[in-house]
Amino acid sequence: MFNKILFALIAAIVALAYGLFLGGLSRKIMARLHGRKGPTVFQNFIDVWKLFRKRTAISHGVMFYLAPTFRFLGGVGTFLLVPIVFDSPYLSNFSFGGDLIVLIYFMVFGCLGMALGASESGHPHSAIAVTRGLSQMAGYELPFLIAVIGIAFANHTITFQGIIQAQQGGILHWNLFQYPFLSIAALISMLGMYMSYPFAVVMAPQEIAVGPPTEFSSEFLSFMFSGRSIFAVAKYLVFMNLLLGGATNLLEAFIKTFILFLWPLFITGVFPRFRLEQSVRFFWTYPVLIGLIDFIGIFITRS
Amino acid sequence: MADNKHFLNDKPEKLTYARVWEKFDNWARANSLWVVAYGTGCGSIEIPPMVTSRFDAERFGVNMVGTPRQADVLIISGYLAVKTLKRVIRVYEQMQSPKYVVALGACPINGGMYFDSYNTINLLDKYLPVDVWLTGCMPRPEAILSAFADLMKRIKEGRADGWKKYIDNLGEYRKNQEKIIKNWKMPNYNW
Amino acid sequence: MIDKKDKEVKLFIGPQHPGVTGNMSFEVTLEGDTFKDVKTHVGYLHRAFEKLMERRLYIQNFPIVCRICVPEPDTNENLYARALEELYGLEVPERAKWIRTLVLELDRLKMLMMWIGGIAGTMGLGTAPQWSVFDRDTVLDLFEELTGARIYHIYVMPGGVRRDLPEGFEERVLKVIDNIEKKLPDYDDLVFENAVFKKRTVGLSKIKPEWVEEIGVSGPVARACGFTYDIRRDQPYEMYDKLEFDIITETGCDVYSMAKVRRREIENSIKIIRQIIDKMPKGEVWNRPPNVLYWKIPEGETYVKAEATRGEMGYYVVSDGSDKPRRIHVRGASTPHAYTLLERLVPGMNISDFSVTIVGLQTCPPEIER
Amino acid sequence: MKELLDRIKKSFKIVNEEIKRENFLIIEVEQGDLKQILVHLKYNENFKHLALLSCVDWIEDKKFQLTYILWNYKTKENLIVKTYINREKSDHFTVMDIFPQAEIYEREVREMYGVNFEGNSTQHLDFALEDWDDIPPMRRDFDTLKYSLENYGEREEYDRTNIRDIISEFTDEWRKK
Repeated sequence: MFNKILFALIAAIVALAYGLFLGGLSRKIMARLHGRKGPTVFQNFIDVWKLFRKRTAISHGVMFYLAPTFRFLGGVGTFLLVPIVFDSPYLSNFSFGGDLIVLIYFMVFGCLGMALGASESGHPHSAIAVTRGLSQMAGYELPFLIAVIGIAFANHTITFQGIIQAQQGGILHWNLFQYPFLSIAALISMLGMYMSYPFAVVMAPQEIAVGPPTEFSSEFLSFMFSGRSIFAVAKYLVFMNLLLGGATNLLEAFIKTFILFLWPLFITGVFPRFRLEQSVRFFWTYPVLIGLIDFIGIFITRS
Repeated sequence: MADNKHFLNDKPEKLTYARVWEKFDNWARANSLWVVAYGTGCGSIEIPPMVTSRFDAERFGVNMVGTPRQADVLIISGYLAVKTLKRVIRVYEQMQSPKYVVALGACPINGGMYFDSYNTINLLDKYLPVDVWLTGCMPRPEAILSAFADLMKRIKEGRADGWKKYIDNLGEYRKNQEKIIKNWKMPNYNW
Repeated sequence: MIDKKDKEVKLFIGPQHPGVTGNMSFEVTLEGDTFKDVKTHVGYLHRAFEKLMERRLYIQNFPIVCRICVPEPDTNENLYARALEELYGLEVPERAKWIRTLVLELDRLKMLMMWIGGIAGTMGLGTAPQWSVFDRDTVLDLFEELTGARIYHIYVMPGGVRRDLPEGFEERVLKVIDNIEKKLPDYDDLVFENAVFKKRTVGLSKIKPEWVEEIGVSGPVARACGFTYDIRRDQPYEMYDKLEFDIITETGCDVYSMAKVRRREIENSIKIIRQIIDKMPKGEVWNRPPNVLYWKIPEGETYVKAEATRGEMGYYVVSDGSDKPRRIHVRGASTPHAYTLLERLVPGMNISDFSVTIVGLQTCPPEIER
Repeated sequence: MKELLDRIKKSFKIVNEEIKRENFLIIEVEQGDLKQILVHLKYNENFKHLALLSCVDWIEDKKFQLTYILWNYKTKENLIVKTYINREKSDHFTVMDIFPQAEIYEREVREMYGVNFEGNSTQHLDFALEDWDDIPPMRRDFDTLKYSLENYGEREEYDRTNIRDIISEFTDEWRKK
């Protein structure tokens, strides 16, 4: 058990570094799309450290302090629930029976904490951005839930282990190919989770200064950054386990998460931003309808 | 210690530790300068070319952020009208230390071509501590980048301490500011 | 501050706000995230230009007039020079007029390229500004070669222009505009035909066509309402009466129509530049006035105007016979847009669309307050 | 342009007029007749577009000159209607009810010259200045250089001679050559 905890912590630290690296890489790729040289891929490490060492002279009450903590813990907690490598004694983290249900709750934990703190900061832009973020979450959670419940029902399990178990043996056993419509719904909702354009309504600089963390400075912001990075990696792992059949060794995990990391990047560079209601309407129509095709099919066949 | 004179107030036993720590922090600060997106004057017309694909400032870690809370650098781009000076002071006091001010053009130095205008200030450093002056109207994007390079050099050497000056002589700065800004209604930001 | 009675938020958008064009602020009343009303506040860039110009010689005002609209200085220089010529009765050589027209069109071209970046950037499409500002820079390089400065080129002088075109300048101009024309389809795909862009802008902030004459809206905003008002044709000022160009109008009355008008304006000015380079004759470029430092201009007043990128730019110059102007009043092209029109457009608007609207109206603070 | 002038002359008293270009006319009217003339020009001659409302300070003969620059979309004609008002007690009326965008120009003129426009409710708002406590700055008797040196100061060890002197001595040797 001690080894398990130790390895989980090591994995969390590696995930933080990996997430920061991926963030810098995405900045680099976007810069190349713009025709620029772009920052170094380690720019995010420098930013996080600089923010961590800046002074803080702001206080808006207790919730204000709790928000970055919630964000960070939401990221780490989500990460600790998801198995990295399938049935390895160490790297399968703390996945247990029914962890899928817990995960669905945990993934909104950070956003809710963020909402609380941002509202506490009392900045009108933050308030508007919080409403946007929560509505957006309500938007992309629906197709995601349809996908998760459909996959769980199809595999007769609500544990990651079971789902990965069911996908073993050949690439065609992956849920991506078993249930393509569910996968499409999940991947579209993934765009919303990663706030890639055109769904980036929460952090809209030209509309509401920088969204929820308008009032958050130095350490708060660095905590948010790192929490967001771990959370991103955790979500990559979730989608890897749900759709791409998990990973049987560490290299495979890295490759699959990297492929999943590329997917929102393909979209984000070439679209403007939706209005909030347009984005939520989009999530509640196309991905839901696409997902329901498989969903109903599964119900008919399996019951 | 031979180079003790560089660290006048540091005790020798804490010297190396403080030195390494400080150097690393300054390196990080110099390599990720976030500029608050506030075009206060003409000079802001050369900011878009600077941050976009021809003179790519982001490769030096120079990045534009929308809120002063998260920014490190405040660019005073050209002359300052009194009405703008009030907002600039608010923006500057909301920024978290360490923070740096870059003044573009000749107008903040001595009024420039607006030396006799009733609405633009002549001497910026009476109201805000300036770390890097940059002359020329307009300063070309290369010139602004060179100003940033100079600022990075000063930060790495630990000489960009305008914010310390501001905190120390806050009363004097306040006196000058309140002299020209009538009915001074501003929150006191905690230092 | 939130009023408990009715859930209204008073909010200042700007002056420090990434979505505001230039240094101005809007005091809006929000209910949820829809606007109830807006009050425009300018003056953050007020440099008392009209006061300073009364204290300076006529020739000393050229560095000042080009700073009245920062992104588009040449229109101001041209207007001021034309006003002085009309008051003094100075003849301009024909080649100088052609060169002035070329400079004006290049100026409009670079302003429009920057505007593409603006309208796309307000919607978060970060790629278009990166490209279009680069293309604008290629035009700025031409200006640098011609006048020695990137932004403020005090090139137009009373009685002509400061110097003739450099050797082989026309070819380089053609190369640059060919390059820009080659890239226009990319901008169409990226911005103007983009599905999300259309979804955002079609039908956004509809202008009632009768407002145009009532408020005095001019320029692309007026032409986006199907209103054919283009000073280049209605009151031809340099060589525009000898040039073939079309008055671009759309009928949508919304931000998308404004965008389309400006998009087609780019092709229009490219066409005009080509014609200018074909038709430009050789000859003298500067009919020098007498010693400008003791240059007295006879009594009189005049109003000259030109079609800037944002609309009707006008100079009202009054001379009292001395060597300093008595009064120079600049008609900022976007003054009615920023005040009267915006106050009529805003109620019921979503906060996401506000910056899109003010960029579509192309409000330019320095010319409103000088 | 001529027939337009005759038509206006038929019904109104023109103090003096000047035809600058073939499509540009300047007329001067009494302050009393101004409103009727503007109404007539907008609705009968459809000069619908008020391009600019400007003010000139003739301090020698104690007058403000108010200038209304109109534009006719149909016949493509410019028209300047100007009138003189008293400088000491500068009372004028608003034309907001005729031209809505005149509100802003009147606000600016009010701030810069202190002309009071009867009927314009928003003319007291700040246009460009904030908390201005001196005489209106665009008046000729307001010395902006003095104000600037008093309030904003100048660098020590920095004597700023009059720019005109510098240029004149420069030009003297220039003209010697």
